[in-house]
Amino acid sequence: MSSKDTPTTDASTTTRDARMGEGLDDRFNSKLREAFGSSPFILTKFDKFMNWVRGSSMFMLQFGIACCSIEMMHTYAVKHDLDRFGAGVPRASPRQADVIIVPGTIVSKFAPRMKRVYDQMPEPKFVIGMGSCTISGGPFQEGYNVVKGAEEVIPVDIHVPGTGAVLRTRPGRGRRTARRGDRRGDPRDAVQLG
Amino acid sequence: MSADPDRTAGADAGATETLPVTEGVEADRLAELLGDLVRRRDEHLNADAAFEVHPDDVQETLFTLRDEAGFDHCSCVTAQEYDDRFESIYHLKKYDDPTQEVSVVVPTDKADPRSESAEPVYRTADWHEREAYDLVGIEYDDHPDLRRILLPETWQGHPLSKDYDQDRPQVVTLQEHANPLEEDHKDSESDTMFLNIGPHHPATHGVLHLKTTLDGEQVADVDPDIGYLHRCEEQMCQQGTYRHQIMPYPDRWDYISAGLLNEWAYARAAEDLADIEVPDYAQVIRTMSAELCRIASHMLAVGTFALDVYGDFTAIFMYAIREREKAQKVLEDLTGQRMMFNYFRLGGVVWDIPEPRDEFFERARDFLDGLPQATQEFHDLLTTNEIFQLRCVDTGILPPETAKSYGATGPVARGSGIDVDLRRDDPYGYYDELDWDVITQDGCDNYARVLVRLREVEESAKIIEQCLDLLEDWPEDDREIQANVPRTLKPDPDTETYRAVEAAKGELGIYIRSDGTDTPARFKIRSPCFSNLQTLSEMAEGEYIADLVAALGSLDIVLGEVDR
Amino acid sequence: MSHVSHWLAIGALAVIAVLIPMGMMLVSWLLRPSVPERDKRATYESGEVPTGTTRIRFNIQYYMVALLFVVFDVETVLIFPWTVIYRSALDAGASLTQVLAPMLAFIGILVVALVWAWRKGAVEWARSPRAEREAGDMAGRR
Amino acid sequence: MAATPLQEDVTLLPETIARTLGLDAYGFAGQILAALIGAFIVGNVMLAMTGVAGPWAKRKITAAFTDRIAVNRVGPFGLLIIVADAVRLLSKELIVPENVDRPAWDLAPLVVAGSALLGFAVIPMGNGIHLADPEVGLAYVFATASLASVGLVMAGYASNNKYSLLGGLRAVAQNVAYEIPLVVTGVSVVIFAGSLRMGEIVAVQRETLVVLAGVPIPSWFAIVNPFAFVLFVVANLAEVGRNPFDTPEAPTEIVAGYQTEYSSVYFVLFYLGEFVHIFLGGAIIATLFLGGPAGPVLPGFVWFVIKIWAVFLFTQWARSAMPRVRIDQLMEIGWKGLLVLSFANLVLTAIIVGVIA
Repeated sequence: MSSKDTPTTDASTTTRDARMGEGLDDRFNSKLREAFGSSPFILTKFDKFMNWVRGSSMFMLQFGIACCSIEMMHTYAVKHDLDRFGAGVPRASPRQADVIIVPGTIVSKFAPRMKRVYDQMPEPKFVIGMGSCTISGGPFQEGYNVVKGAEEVIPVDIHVPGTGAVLRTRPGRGRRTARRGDRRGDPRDAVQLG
Repeated sequence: MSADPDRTAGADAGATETLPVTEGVEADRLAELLGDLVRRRDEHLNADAAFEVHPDDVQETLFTLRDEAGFDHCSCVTAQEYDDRFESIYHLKKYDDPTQEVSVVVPTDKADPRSESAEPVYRTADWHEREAYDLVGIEYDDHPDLRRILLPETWQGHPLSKDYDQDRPQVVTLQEHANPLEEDHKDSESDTMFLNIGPHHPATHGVLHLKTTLDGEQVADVDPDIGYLHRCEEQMCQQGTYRHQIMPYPDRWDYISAGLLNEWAYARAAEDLADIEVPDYAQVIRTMSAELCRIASHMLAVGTFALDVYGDFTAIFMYAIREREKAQKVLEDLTGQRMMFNYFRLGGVVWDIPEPRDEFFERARDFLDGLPQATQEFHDLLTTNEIFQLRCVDTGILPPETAKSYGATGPVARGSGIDVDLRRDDPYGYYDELDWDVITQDGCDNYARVLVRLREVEESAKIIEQCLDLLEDWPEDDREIQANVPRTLKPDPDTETYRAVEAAKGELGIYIRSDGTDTPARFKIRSPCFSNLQTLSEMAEGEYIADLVAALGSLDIVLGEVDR
Repeated sequence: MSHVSHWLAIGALAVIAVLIPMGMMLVSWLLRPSVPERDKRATYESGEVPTGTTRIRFNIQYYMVALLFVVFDVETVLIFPWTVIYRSALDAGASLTQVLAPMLAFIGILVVALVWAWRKGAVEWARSPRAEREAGDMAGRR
Repeated sequence: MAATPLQEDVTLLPETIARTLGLDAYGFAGQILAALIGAFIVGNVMLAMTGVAGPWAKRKITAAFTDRIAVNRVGPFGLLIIVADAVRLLSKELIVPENVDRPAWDLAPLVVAGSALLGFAVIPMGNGIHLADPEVGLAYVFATASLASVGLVMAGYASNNKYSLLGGLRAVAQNVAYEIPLVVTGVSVVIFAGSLRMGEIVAVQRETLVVLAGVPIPSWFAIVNPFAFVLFVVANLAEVGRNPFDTPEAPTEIVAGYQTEYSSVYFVLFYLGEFVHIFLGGAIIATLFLGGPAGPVLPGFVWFVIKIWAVFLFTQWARSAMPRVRIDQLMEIGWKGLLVLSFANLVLTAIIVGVIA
């Protein structure tokens, strides 16, 4: 749905604005949705259904950067078993992925590559920034080579704080990202709610 | 690739005749051997000798030391800038006896920092010198390929040099990142195809970039491109105080749960520098927890190697993660953290084994009791699997001489039959009091390396078992976990030390130079993965693409440590 | 049921086999968003910009396999009719050598061909001379 | 055992439909309609099966082998994940990358998904679910099953992606190498059955081989010629590209192989085609070696489904337990191992049948 009537949040950054632009958000739009546009009741139900779909099933991008990727692997594996939430199929190709988890410090050399991979994902796509390095550069923030947060490069929907972030809470949160994120058609809200 | 013996034969194969070693006299003998090459002798902590040589005599000196004195292991090259000069230090060791160290110090002119490359002597110097060029700005004559290694090609300045302005924006546009190989005619009019494997690729274990030239299915040329995770660890450590602020960083070098092993590397170097004696009780705890980390790390290595060879998140990967979880659980009990432990302190550990102690011991023993069955399971599923053997035996050959020339250590060296393990050869902690063995395999192939890791897990279990016995019986009033360390450590100006421990991946060394303040003037990390990764092109060129992936997996690199 | 109706049914399935994917494409066309961005269409190569095209002269090994396949596949097709009538010919009183020998000879020729290809190394994945050379160079540098 | 035609008493699905709906009256048009309805039923049965297998059963099976639970939060036993996965994948944006070879790029998923479905036309699934039974049934099945490799190489070449190119070429090299052993082993069954007609091959297997302790053992060709059965199962694994022969997709080497650049519905079609292909392989194995829909107590169709799911289970088992072979090893196993063995099997079968008969 359009984000016009949503109160703008202070979590927005220039990156996101540049990407999202003003007005109707195309990322969750479709021909069918436009056709329902004249009948709000069906539209709401349809949006609700699509939110459920996007929240219940996700393909993660196989995307390991640093320390947090080890914990990410643990989240996929036996103990936490991310697949319980329908998100346990890591895809190696961005063309088939919905969610990109950014699990580590972004440095100057990697940032453009990450942007490229993110760009190549099909809409609707979501970004989970995992750990403080992706939020702000974390303990390496003062480094000459470190990008101060993934948000400088790509729009992040959810931030999971901590270093070597413990991800026990993440599966559920990730699931909520998609739901909350697109309920209003605006992932900005996800940052606050999630 | 066939294990052609001719391939391994080389000049340095004959470097076996060593001078007779006698403590203390050794340095003098070396000085005698080098004769006029030595401009000045220096006393470095731990190194038997430090010789200052002229920038143009580097190769001659190193050749002499390698061929006539048997220093066949160039473990590290440290570059640093003083107020009046640049300096490269070559830390040489012997594979036979790592306690024998010699440093070759090469001071160069401030205005035109230029010295001779050591690459013809030690292949490993290739990358080390590139790093020195990249971060400090020393140029090496004769170097085959002197370009930036960790930072992007477009980077302005050398960040670890004194006049570097960190606040100057580094504008690296996407355009400038356009493929530098565009003009290269690697693919026109030939049968080869230039393929980027990584930085985002499932097989690269992080953000490694392999510039590969393929001829059909075979790898004609592979050039690892690193630096996608260069987090300025050395700068971070140079900004931190010895006592507290540095310790959290080692956890993030080798982040595959080998945190305590890394912390120990820093602890060992700093304790050496500041002359701190660690109480025995703390040493036992350190030994035990470090070995737990080693198990966790090797489990992941085996799991991800299986992932590379199997191609999917298969049973073996999941079982390996399961064992890791158990080890992590014990470590979490002990340190309060799953990954970034920050448990060691200079002079000991931060706290004692958690109360109730019995519960901790029980948990640890439970883990150890289950381990033989788990390793058996790995052997059943992995090492005795015929397809697995088909894939791994005689692929990714790394002959011992090549491994030595590249400064390979750890399981990679031991898989090539090099009997080296700092825990035994240069004892620290409580290792020399315990009963365990160094595992070596003569296979030199991917299979041997996996086998070494699996066997090392069993040895680690033995060590932990003994440590647990010791800890349980330790008299209650003698449980001293930390030595008395001054609140602010300020080592004497210009003391230098290079100290290494056996981390999960091999020799993890720290070079620290103090300038009399409470932060190090130069903090250099010798990462085992950095050296090990260099061997990849030796192992993979001429092999199939699948073997390239397997060889990379068997090296068990972790990019946090390669790039630092 | 006549011959025609067999193929009619198969043809019907062929129609369905096209219609089902088409239907899915239609549903997808209705459901999917479209956010055209320039970089989205870039060819994926591990986050790098690809060097060179894929339309290159490629290693011959794949074609060798294909050639070999054509030879053997045509031969296997010729085995089909023989297997079908084999038992009925035996039942009809033909002697074992009469029905078996020709096919044994035929398969024998095939096997000889296979052995020849084997000896020639055609069924092995050829090692590329260039890659070998590079490996040799690396070894030589030692 | 005599090779008498047992075929005549079986009515095919279009005929049944025509009779029940009274379409016979409309002549040829009625026939066409009946065939379409029959085809629609068969197509959707297969689609439903892959729908269950792809998003759900595959995960559950793999999870069972790897000590996990897998989907359990969406609906009972996580079954609603099927809906969620399907709708979500279809509602993804379709990206057409730069420089793709357009007609081939669009056609490839269609070919892959369609060709696999086509094979089911001649498979007798029991309870009268059998679309057509032409004289050349077996040859037809092999033909359609190998059509997919055309799709794969199209996808690989048209994507203008190096991983795809490698994947496509690998796929075709592999399919081609294992096609011959597969066919040669398949025809060794024909020596017993004396017909390429699928209905007849199934009918022949209905006879009792021996009676063991009062239990009649049917003359399934898996029991009569276990050697051929093993050969066929292995060659089939390679045909459907599952471990240890999954080199065309090998994620750790070439990302996702030929489907690297495909997103949205095209990816779904590949995914679907792959699973239909596994089921088609299972159906061929069931028909040739496991007596088709034959089995005690339960209806034939249920037995048929059980058998093809058993084959599916086997492929998933292999996937979670076996390493992948290298491309050159794959070729060697195919050309030097399976091909030779399959010829030996054919000759031996012929001799044994000749001597016994």
